[in-house]
Amino acid sequence: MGDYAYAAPTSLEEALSVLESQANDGQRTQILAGGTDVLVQMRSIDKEPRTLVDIKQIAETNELSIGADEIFIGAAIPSAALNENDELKGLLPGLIEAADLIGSTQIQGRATIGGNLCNSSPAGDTIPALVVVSAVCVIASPGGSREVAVGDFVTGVGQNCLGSNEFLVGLKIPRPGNNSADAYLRFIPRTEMDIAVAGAGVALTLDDGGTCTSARVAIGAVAPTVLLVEAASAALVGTKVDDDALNAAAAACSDAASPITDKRGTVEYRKKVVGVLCKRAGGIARDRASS
Amino acid sequence: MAEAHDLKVIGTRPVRPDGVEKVTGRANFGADLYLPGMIHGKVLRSPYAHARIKSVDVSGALAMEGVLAAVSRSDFPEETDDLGQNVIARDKVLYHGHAVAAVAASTPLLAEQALDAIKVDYDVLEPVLSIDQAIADGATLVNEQMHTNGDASQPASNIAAITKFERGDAEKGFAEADVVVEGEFRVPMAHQGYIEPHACTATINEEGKITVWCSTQGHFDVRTQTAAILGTSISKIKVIASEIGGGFGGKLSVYLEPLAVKLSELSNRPVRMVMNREEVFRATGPTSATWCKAKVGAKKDGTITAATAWLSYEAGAFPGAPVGPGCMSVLAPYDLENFSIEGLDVLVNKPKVAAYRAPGAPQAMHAMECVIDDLARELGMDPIDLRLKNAADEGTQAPYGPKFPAIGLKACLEAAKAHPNYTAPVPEGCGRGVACGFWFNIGMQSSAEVLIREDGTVIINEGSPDIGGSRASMCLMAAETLGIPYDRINAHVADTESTGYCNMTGGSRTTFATGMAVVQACEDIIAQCKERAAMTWDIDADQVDWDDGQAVPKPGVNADVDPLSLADIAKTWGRTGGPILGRASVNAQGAGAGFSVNWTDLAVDRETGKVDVKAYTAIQDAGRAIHPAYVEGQMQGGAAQGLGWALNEEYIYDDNGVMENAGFLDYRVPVASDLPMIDTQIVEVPNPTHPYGVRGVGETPITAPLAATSNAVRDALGFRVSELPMSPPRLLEAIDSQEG
Amino acid sequence: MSKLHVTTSVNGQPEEVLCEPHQSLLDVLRDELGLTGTKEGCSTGDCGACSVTLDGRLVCSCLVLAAEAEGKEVGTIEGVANPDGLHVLQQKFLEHAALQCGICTPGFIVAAKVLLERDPNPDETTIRYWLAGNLCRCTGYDKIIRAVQDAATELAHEA
Amino acid sequence: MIKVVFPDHLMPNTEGVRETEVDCDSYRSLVRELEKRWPGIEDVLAKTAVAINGQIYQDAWLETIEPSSEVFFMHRIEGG
Repeated sequence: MGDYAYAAPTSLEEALSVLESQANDGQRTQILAGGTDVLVQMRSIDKEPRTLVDIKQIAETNELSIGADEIFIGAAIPSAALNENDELKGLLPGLIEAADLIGSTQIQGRATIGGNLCNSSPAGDTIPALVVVSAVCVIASPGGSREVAVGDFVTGVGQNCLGSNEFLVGLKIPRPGNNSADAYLRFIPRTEMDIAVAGAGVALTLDDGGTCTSARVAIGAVAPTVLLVEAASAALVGTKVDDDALNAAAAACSDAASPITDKRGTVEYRKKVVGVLCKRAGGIARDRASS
Repeated sequence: MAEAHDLKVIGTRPVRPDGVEKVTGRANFGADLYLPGMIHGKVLRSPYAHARIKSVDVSGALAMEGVLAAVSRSDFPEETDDLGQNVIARDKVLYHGHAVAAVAASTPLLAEQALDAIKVDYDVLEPVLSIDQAIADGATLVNEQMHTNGDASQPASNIAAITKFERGDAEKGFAEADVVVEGEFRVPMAHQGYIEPHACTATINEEGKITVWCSTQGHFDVRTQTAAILGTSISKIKVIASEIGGGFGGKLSVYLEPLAVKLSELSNRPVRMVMNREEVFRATGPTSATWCKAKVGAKKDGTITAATAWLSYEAGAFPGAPVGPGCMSVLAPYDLENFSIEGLDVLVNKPKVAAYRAPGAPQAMHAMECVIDDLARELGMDPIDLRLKNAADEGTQAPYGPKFPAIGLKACLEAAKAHPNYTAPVPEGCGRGVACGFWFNIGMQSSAEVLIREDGTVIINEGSPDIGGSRASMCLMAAETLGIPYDRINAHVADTESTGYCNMTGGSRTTFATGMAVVQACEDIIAQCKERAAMTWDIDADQVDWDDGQAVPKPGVNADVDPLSLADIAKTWGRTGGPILGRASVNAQGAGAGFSVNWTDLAVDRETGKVDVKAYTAIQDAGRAIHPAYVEGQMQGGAAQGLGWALNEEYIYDDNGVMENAGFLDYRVPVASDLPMIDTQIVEVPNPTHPYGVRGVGETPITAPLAATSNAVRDALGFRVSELPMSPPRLLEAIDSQEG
Repeated sequence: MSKLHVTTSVNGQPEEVLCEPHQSLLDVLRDELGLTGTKEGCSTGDCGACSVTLDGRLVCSCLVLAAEAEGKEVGTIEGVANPDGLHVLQQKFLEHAALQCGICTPGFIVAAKVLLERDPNPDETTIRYWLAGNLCRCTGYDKIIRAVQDAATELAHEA
Repeated sequence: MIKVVFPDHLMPNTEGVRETEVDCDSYRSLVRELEKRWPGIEDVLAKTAVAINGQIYQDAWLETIEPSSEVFFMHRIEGG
């Protein structure tokens, strides 16, 4: 059994070199951002000692920029800080709502979108929200950096495409236009403090007449990874996103879902509720895009 | 008994004496004691729900640097009772999480790592995980020596006991009924969910003198239990009750203390043991999962002619489910001639159940109050009117035997009928559900010493751990009795060597019984003060009155003297005989039964099955509220726990008997945003046996909410869901099957 | 295992501690600094009993490594009252009987204080959601919410 | 004579008798009389509660019993 160790590199290069040298020493590493998943898992599921590499001291992981074409959200920014940024909230209300759903006020003070993504849980709330806004992961690699679409980042339950010598620096998101909006809803048995039983994100663009010209619908907690539901998107495009269209999208989500029965919900429950969430989130996104 | 209008202090809402300590973080709870040289203990727990232990070898742990002691069953006396076998497994592990061994090491992490070095050889057995499994023919036996009601002439069984209560002729009563309704209900295993995990620190000195500091509802019981499990004398053990971070019945039994003492003995160090939340769920005592059947028959005018109940309760791994009180409470609110009740205490491979707030009553009353609600619907009667028609009152023979003295059920029902929250229409889209609650309340043994300082201020020493503001109640009753201001009195929960014997804080007995001891000890002080004044004034003690905190000559006594206050008497006590201290001890009898009426308005999202509780009102007879704010707090807290149990809380087990939701993330107690304000109304029908009319108030509040919530969901949906919790998946499935 | 030297500030006082890399801020506050007012209820961030502020932000100290407190300002329940007496929230918790057993109380007060600093006039729903990460099993929350509302009113009058 | 009622769980100790009448004037004399009828029952009764004319006692050792009294033995209530 090795030892626990802690490192807080202050640059991308230093962080990469810590990962590299630990790997060379045969030491296991673990990237630490908000720690709200990592520390819990380290104490219960996988207690094996490791070196914790805290990426919060790195400038790039703390960067938040809202450009004319692109938004960048550093991987170490806590959800609470994102929620306090009114401009960001106005541009990506669904994503920020999804981030805001992760745990309590206390958890919000630590948890990051990047961490939620890297934890790669099927139930991660921000993942469907990121997928629908076509977010791209910016990954620090020994060779420099590489980019991967969020939809391709998560490869399985708790698994993603990061190498042991890589880490997530942040997320790039195309800046939504005026007639575009997103929304995310999840279902939990309480009002707070739960893991999603099902989740649905919807991003829409409407033309001036209110007809949907493009749509992305993604669902979470109903399959090993988040699903982008093309059939649901297709059901919305070309419509006014009325009840019929939303019901069709909902049905497509329910059909696409392939959940499991566990302590948080049954297969039948999740399939039905993910449709309900799609319908409700779609309505919210429509109202936002048309206002 | 003092009349309400004569009371000066009782019924006011002062700040509790221990308040500042608790809002500033100064108060010391179970895990807050640090002793020089202290090391840390951890428990190895069974990975199986049912297995025979072939061997336990702790030598690997002991070989690790920094590990100072390790214990297993061989370190404890072989002859032990169920509690001892629960603290450390003997021949078999009986539930997942059952303690098998423990170690103490220099750091908590090292202790945890050392657990991996303990070798246990198990012979895994099939677990028994439900009442249905346990009572089926040919069921695996949790305890091969267990015979129902101890009748060894019958084959061994998982049914530890069958209890029956009956009166009149239920069959005849049903035959006379115009309407008969019945139902079958299931309530899941639930945990008290106190926020402070079990924690203790134990130390033993060179002459074998043991000191235990722990979070407990009864430190005298910790002394008794620890001595028994260790096979030592109680005279060797001193127990200091820390502040306690919630208990609700779950901190009446020891889990860690005997292990910590043994580890301290072997390591010659103070040993601290603190459970983590997962251990609290897996290995302390939750309350029983139940399967209950209830049936009532009534005339068209609402007169109930008969009722029956069949109540089966999971006991966990050892006998002792609270099915007896379940049987005794199930029909307590009603005046009935014909009924029969049968209760089963059933062993399963789950943790040994512990008391949980009105133990046994919520599950049984849920079944019966749901059926009563259905009866009201069948009869087209208001549910409160139906209950009023049949309500028990003073002189009614309770189903469990005796006749009720003065009780407040009718007063609560009438208060409910007149309450603006009840007369207001049910909000659009909501359902409303009503239920009655009941708990016996108990007395038992308490002691109190009242010490006077030389400035006339007062210290109360008593032995009831203060779990919810009882120090304030003691000071209020003492202030009222002595006639001095509340802020001149402080109350102190003394350790087992600093006050007289005291039973636990539980059974809603503290304000009643310990309060009675405090009042009597104050009366002892008054008697002594009258004597001292008489000495000072050269008159007889029986010529002195105690009036408004001062000794005064009785009316008509010819003495030209100034009144003497407690402070005056204290100032000169050296010349009248020395310091003044009062004491009293009681085995208090006649705790008054507590009744309540609750209702809630809630909405159900028919697309997701989620319940939104919009309003909740609790009315309860407190006898007399000593500190009304803490009485209301009990009513509100019990309502919240009941709502949680009704809607989301449950132990979820896999097929191997492993709890899948052993944490606050998935064992879903209500959070602040789940609840509305909880309106309360205290009814006061004084209990004649207490000097100030107190009944217990702590437990009754959880007995009505399960049924009130079920009945509201029934009202909202138009059909009944008879299994708790009414979690979203369960409700949606029920909605879909009704609509489908 | 090599210990880490952490320099931090707790309730405005500079502190230096040696800690293990895996140790939480909660462990270090309680075990190394003797600040046991911060309570441990779950160690998984689900109960809020260990709430503290880290550079002014509300966090669960069980989910912060002690090492992460390097150079930061930590605020605990012990720093809420000032030499003049109790904070208004503490006073209101007492007046409203907003505690029964008291184990969750430090966490609630730390959390509510941050809320009122950010939003001096929160409505009931805002208070309930802000405090949803603080479990209380005794009170049913009613009196806690009322205490926070009353504290907000009083602070508004003082301001 | 006073009426004494036993709960079902005590009936194995009373040869199946649920109700009986006893001539006594105190709880102590009642228990002595019952012990004479059913040796060994005193130990069992020590673990039960009893209601005398509606008043529940966990421990009634010092109580007097009026001739018109009804006595019910019952489960001892503990509570949480």
